[in-house]
Amino acid sequence: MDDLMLNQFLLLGAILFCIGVYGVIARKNTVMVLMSIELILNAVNINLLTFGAANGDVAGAVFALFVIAVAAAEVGVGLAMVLIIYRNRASVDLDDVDSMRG
Amino acid sequence: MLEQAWIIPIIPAASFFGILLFGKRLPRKGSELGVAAVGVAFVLALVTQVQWFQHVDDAENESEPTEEHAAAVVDIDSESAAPVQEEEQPAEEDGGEHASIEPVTREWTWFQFGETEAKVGTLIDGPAVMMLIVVTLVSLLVHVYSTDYVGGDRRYTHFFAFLSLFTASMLGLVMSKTTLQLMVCWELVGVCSFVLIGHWWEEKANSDAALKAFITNRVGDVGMITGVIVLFFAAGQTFDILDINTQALNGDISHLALLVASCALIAAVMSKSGQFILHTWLPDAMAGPTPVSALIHAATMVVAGIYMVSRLYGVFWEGLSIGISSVNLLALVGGVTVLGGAGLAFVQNDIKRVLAYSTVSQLGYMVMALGVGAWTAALFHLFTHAFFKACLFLGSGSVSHAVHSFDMREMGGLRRWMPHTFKTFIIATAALIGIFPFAGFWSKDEILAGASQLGGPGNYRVFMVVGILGAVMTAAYMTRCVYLTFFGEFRGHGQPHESGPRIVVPLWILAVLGVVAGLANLPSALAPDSVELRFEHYYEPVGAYFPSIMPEFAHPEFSIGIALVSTLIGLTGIAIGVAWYTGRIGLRGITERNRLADVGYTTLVNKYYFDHLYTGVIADGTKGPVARGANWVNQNVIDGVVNGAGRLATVTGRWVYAHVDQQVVDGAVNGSASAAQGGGQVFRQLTSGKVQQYGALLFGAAALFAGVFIVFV
Amino acid sequence: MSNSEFLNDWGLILMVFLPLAGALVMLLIPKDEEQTHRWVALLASLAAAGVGVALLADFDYDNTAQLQFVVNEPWIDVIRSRFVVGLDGLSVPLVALTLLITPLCIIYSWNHFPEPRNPKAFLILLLVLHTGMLGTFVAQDLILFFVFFEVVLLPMYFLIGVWGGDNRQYAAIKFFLFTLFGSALMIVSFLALFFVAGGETFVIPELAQRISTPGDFGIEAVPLATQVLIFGGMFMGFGIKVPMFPFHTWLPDAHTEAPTVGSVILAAILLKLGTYGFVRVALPILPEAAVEWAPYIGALAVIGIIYGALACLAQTDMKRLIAFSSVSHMGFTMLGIATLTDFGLNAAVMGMVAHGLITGMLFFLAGSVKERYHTLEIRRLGGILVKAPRIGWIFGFTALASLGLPGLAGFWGEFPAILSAYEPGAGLSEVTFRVYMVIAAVGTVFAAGYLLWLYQRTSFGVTKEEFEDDEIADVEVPEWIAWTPMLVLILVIGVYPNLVFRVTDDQLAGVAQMLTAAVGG
Amino acid sequence: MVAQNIFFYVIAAGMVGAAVAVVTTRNVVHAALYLIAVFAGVAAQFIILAAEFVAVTQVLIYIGAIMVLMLFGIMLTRARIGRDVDMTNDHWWIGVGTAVLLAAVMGYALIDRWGDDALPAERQVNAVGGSNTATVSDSIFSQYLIPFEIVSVLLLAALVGAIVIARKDR
Amino acid sequence: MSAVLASLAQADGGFVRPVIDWHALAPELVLTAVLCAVLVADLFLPEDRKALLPSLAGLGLLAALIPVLTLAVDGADRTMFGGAYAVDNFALVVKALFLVAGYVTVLMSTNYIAEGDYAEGEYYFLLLSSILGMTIMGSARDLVTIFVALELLSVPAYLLAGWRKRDPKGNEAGVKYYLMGVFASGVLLYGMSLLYGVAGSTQLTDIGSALAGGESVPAITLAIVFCVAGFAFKVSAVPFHTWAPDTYEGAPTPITAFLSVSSKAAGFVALLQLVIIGFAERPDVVRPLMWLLAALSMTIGNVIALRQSNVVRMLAYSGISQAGFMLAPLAVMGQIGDDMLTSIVTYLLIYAGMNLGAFTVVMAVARKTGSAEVSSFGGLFEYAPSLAILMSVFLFSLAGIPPLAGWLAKFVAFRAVIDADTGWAYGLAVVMAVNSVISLGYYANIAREMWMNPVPDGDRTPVRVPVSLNAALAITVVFTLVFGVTQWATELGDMAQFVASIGP
Repeated sequence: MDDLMLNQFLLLGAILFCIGVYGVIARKNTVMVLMSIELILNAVNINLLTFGAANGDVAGAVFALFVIAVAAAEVGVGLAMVLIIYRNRASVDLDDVDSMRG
Repeated sequence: MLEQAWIIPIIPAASFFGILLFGKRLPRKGSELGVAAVGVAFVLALVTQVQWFQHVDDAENESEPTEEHAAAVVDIDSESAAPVQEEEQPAEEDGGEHASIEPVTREWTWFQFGETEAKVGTLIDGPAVMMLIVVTLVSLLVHVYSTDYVGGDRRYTHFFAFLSLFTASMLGLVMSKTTLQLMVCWELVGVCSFVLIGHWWEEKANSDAALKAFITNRVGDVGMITGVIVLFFAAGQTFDILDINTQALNGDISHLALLVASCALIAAVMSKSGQFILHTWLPDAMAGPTPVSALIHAATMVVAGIYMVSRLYGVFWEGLSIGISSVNLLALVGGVTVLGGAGLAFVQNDIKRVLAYSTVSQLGYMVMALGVGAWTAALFHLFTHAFFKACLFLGSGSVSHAVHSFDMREMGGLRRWMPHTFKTFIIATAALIGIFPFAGFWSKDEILAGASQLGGPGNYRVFMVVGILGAVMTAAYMTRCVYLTFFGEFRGHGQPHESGPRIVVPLWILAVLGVVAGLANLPSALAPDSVELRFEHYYEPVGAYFPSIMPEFAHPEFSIGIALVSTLIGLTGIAIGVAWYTGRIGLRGITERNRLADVGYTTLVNKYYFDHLYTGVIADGTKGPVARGANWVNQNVIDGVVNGAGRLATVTGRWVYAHVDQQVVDGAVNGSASAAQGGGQVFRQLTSGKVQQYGALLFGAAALFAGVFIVFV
Repeated sequence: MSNSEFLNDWGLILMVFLPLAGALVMLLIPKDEEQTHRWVALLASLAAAGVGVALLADFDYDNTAQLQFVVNEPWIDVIRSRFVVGLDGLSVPLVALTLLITPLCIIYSWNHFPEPRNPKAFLILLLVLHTGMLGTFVAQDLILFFVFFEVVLLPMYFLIGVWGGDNRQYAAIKFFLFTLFGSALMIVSFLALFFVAGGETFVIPELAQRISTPGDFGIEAVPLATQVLIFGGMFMGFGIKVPMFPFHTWLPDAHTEAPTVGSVILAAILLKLGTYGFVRVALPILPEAAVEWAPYIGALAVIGIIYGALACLAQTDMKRLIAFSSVSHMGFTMLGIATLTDFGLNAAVMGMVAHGLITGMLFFLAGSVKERYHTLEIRRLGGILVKAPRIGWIFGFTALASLGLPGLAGFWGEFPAILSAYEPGAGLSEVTFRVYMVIAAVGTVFAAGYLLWLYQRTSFGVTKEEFEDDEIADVEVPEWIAWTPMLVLILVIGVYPNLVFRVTDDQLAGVAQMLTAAVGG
Repeated sequence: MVAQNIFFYVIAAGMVGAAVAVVTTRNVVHAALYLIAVFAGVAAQFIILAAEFVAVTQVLIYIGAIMVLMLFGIMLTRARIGRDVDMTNDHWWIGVGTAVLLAAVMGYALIDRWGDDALPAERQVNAVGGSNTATVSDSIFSQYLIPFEIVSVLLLAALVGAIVIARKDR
Repeated sequence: MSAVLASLAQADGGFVRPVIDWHALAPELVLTAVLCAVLVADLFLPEDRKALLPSLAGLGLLAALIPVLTLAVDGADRTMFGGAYAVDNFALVVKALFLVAGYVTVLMSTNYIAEGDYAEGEYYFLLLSSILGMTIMGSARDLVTIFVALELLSVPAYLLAGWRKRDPKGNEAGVKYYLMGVFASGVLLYGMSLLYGVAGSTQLTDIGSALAGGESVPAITLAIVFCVAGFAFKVSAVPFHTWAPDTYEGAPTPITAFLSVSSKAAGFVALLQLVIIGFAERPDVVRPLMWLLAALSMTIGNVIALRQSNVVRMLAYSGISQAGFMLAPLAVMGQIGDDMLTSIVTYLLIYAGMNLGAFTVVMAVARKTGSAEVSSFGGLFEYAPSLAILMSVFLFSLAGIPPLAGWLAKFVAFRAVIDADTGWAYGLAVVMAVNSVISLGYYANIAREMWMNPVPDGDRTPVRVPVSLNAALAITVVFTLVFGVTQWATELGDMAQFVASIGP
């Protein structure tokens, strides 16, 4: 193994992605869920840059930059939602947020 | 007028609408309209009659020179190996007899399918003319009679309206050119009978009777429809009666088709003409007003079946191979009916029901006659029977008018109060029993003769025996009927009285006809040429469309033996009554001399003679074996079957509706609906409200789809 | 001449859409001016009828097989659907029937609207229905046909659901779902047909040509299996509408619950859409498939005849009984169609007209009885003839007509149907159909049975004591006006059936020949 | 090269461990800190992939901005600082299942497609006299101009909206 | 100074200034201008003049429609950035759809927002930015652009969904929509990254050619499935539908309408671009996938809808099943040519009209009854006949009863599917047929309430409908009626073709 394989990055990304998925499903605290989402997005970024490097162009990098920017925006929105929920029900447990169903 | 015959049914039809629309406003509540219409129809019928005679005579006169036809006929005749015929039918007469008398026809297109045209029109020939007279005459008399009889009835007007409609449809039936038209009128008369039987529909019994009549007839109509359809296609898509007959006789139609058709049509005859086993509606139909019974259920409508057979005789002739067989369905049905009907007449207490069953058995005679090939005899009997049976019915009506009941147990001794009714009734009875020289004698005699002489090997002798038996029974039950009604003591209440002229006059007219009608067909043996066999001469449709061109077709010859036998038979039947009657007088003589004996004997008489003669001789002698059995069968089996069928249908209907329709069929539908709802309930679990489970579903589904497609694509 | 020019170009369109126009006008009139609404509705329907009469007068009866007054305009190009309407021998009787019935219904409901009254909505729906029905009978393009075919659903749904009886909502939705199910499959088969025929046109005659002679249009012949499947879809669509056993269960409910006028139109015209569809669409376009299906259709038809009759015998409700009698009667019509013969088809069309008049009339009567006695329980009725003799007599007359009495219209629907079953069209088993014939003939006995039994129980006898002393009005003026034409027609057609046969025959003979040709006969 | 590999695996191991810790630890703040570790690792990997600019952005935005936001969120929602008994809900096993399934599918797909592709040794996109950074900027302002402009609107919208939502109105 | 800049620019010749077709960008530019204007105006307008904001927003949308029309008249297909951004007929049609639908949404919102105490300016600002995202989505032919546009139309939507922030249901709606949205974009991004990896380019056309040929390798399948899943979430197709009912119920009704129409349409637009341009050569994956999604959405959406007692939730599920109908033609991709695109776009146009209309009536009724329960519609026909009639029109149009527009939509869908003439296609057609019947069940249920049931509380005071709602109703009902009997909808759908449509 003298030079870098594409797959080691991709698999790393995949693993992060899956861990993130586990996080968003299993975590109770909404903020934790947001963190897990970030894991997912980072996994994607790794993919993008890996492919970028492999293809030898910068589209991947650019894409990653956009993802990062968007992620920032989303986190902002998400935290706003967390706050408002917290304000209305004094809890950030997603389990409690199920007044509508069926 | 032969051309314009269509006018005749139109007139009463018009009067039907007339009466319906403004009958109520007329002074006599519309009856005058009906009477007038039928009167005119009668006159026109007479005119037609006369013109037809001329037509026939002309046909003969010009048929003399036309050799080839005559020749043809002659050589047919010569090889027709009926020895009977050879000797007693002079050749010149043959020529006359067999000169093809073309019927006068007229037709219009009714509607067409593609190239097939359904026609409607008039077919005027012997039988038609004869029926025209019978129908219009009896109808006229009944109309007159009814003005008195149903006077003051709440539906007086409607009564006459439907009498008119009936007359119209019956006339239409007799002059039908096509089987389709025949069928239409056939149904129409059925409806009229339905309406008139149910005339007093307030009592359920009456409406029941009406329904029974109509539905039983519908059963027969299945046969009618089938027969007509089979003939229609078998004869190359035509309804035309003449065509069908001709083709049937020329062998253009397969024997099978003819057989099927005639069997089907026999079913129709059974229902319409009250033959066993579809006869049960006829006695019930007596629920209707008596004039109706006289007109529809004795004189005219019920003979529609016989008339239809006589119309399509070619079909039956070939289909049942009447000419060469010695037993066939038609004759069989007739024979059974003769005996069955007669037997049942014994056990009735309702005078009209007696007459009804007697009608049944008389119709049986006619059917039997047709079955054995005695065409003329059948129609002749139809002719005479119409008069005297109508007379009997009207008589019974007159009686009931007097005693307000039809139950013979509430009558008796009426001869003192109702001389006219009595006399006419006696005459008619004599005619029915067939006493020389009354009408019935001649016609019945011809039938017996036919049964004995016609047909293939061995002839139809069986049916002659049947006929003779029937004659005995007829005599017997009529005697009983007459005795219970007119002799003995009056057992009813109130003061009986003779009916008014509008009732009596028709009675007399019919009675007279009941005497003289028989003279219409004097056998050649007994009469000069000028008057012999006039009926046969003028009314038998000779020509290509009639079996007369077939070698086997022949006329029975008057045989003195049968005549005597039948007369004796009749007399025996009466003898019983007479003997017993005179015996009663003798006894009364004694009682006048001896009080004690008087007491003893009167009781003895009133019990003994009555019981002995009535119960012992008549009942045990005849009713016992035949009638009681027949009656039991009739009430429990046949009637049971007929009514049971109805009840069965209803029950089945209920079951099907409750279990199949509402549960299976409908259930399936509603079931699927609720299934969908249930599915909805299940799938609602997907949206549990927990967003993280949504997420799990999202990621999981994505992964799952990806996996599935990776594997399977 | 310009007059007939105008008729040619605009006659049909006017006739079809005048009622709709009337409805739009009524939308603008405030709700409480009921009198105005009545008149507008009546005039609209009469105007349509007037145009219709003009058309029928101008109609060339010597070649009824020919489409006349054809209007052929592009409509929805993208899906290759054109606006094609035209009259021919098959349409004329049904159009005439429709034009007759609707005004009569409006008159009948003149001053007794069912609860909740609201004449405005009621009449508007009636007019929309009118347009839908007329359109269906003149449309010559499958899509147009389908649209009109479906347009009638909504108004009828509301008529039943809003103005109906106690169980109206169930009945209404059942009617709606059943019919929609049928039409959903039907449209699928229409499309399949469209594509197998080269995806060029929806116009019925053209499609027929394309299927019959694919060579001329450069498309490959349609395999029989495909045709049979497509026919199956149409069968569902039309069969449910007819309705054929076992798809009939919506009918009794709908009829029983619907307001009088609703039942009348349902029985008189809506049911005909199904049978008409068979004759107009299914048979000409897919003759071979028709031959394949005919025995089964015939079987279902005779089952329907007997089954409906049996169900009738079980009914305790007058209206429901009449409804089931429809199942039985339409069985005759379908039998006629199933024979694929000239006779049979003629019988079918005659059967449609006759059944329309007669059963429509029966429902009118049922409505009037319900209005007077406030019940249709057969047990509670009785002696109508005593209380209201005229109604009683008319009822009797209609019942007789309904049981197929010769000399009245009903007979000409039944007898030729039975007749035709004796010699079915080319490629059909005679034995099978002769069996059908006998069964159908037996069915006539049942018909007499249940109808007369109904009549006996309701009209004969004496009035039940519960109605002993309340006043039962006899026929009223609007009823006279509404009924007389129907009664007269029942009689006239009965006496002179050629009124209908003459119009339909050429057309149907053509169809029959097509069917014969299809099986290479 | 080998150095890079060692470098990679060390960091990767750290990242995975930290990530697992993020989704398992019972302490919110610890989770946040572990997340920072992951982000840092990601930035390091970017360096290996010769995407310096992205790496820098990663550090600036994620660690500098997003994580701070996160911590603010944690504070504002007064989540208990320190161990919290139930940070994972009862349905965690669903998570496990889903994650495993995903991992299987992804792993198979990736290995199947890029089983033994190596990254090019020279990962600089050789634009004329420029570095990746230059190329990135070029393409952002030419090829990806429109997304770039949109993102600005997006950020504005997110900002405004977040404020409106989160704001306590009087 | 400028010289320095110039020299800098010279320094590397790598940068070539992109050519920008301003006309092609005009609609978006107008929108951007308007949304900024709204934001600013909101700052300076006094409380009592806020009513101007909706008018401003509405006018802005109509203004943005003008360049769309001019472009349509001009007719030339325009592409920029090497095909990353295309203004072709498809783009124009969908842009017009988004703008008009947006306008109706504004009309719906006017009174609703003004009367509740919501932040008004920001509301319209976010609404407009979301619409901006959609219009850009119409032209995006490049993964990055698609992604960013998607986020631009989603993020404001998340916020708007949670706009009723004092109402716990409002928050719940927001957070659920937000989280699911983010999950979906995660999946989508991963898929996109794989696509980029496979194709080496973010341009759809390149991807299309890169995916062409041979068997699909797992990575490509994975990428396709993930991308489709990402947008299946947007169009709320089963099993990615779970957010829809809750969000619809909790969000402000105008936003619900907006989500159920515009954002669903945007999802379809993206999906169409991806599938028709990008995945054109991979029917072996797309067809079964779409078949599955369509069948599931139709059936499950319908049967659940049967059980709903809340009109809005019912409409949500009905929207899910309608999405199934719209997906159906994709299940025969590549077998029927352009008819597929035509049918879907037609369906979108018609669906927008009737669904917006239905929601408008729901709002109008809620103004009186204050509830969206089915029972609250009882006896509507008695006291508000016109509303009842309109609602019936929309509902039965949704059910696909001729001659209302909905039948044409369903018809073109049927037509496209059956055109394929394969066993699977006919199977799908039958599923569609059965479902169109089931759907009638719940649509007619509401009609039943309105026409056949008594007023629940006996309160027969007529409903006062503000002018803006009337306008919305007028627009939608005209569309619903006219599209049904004319060929305009289908013509538009037929017109909407890609400039770079490389599908067979």
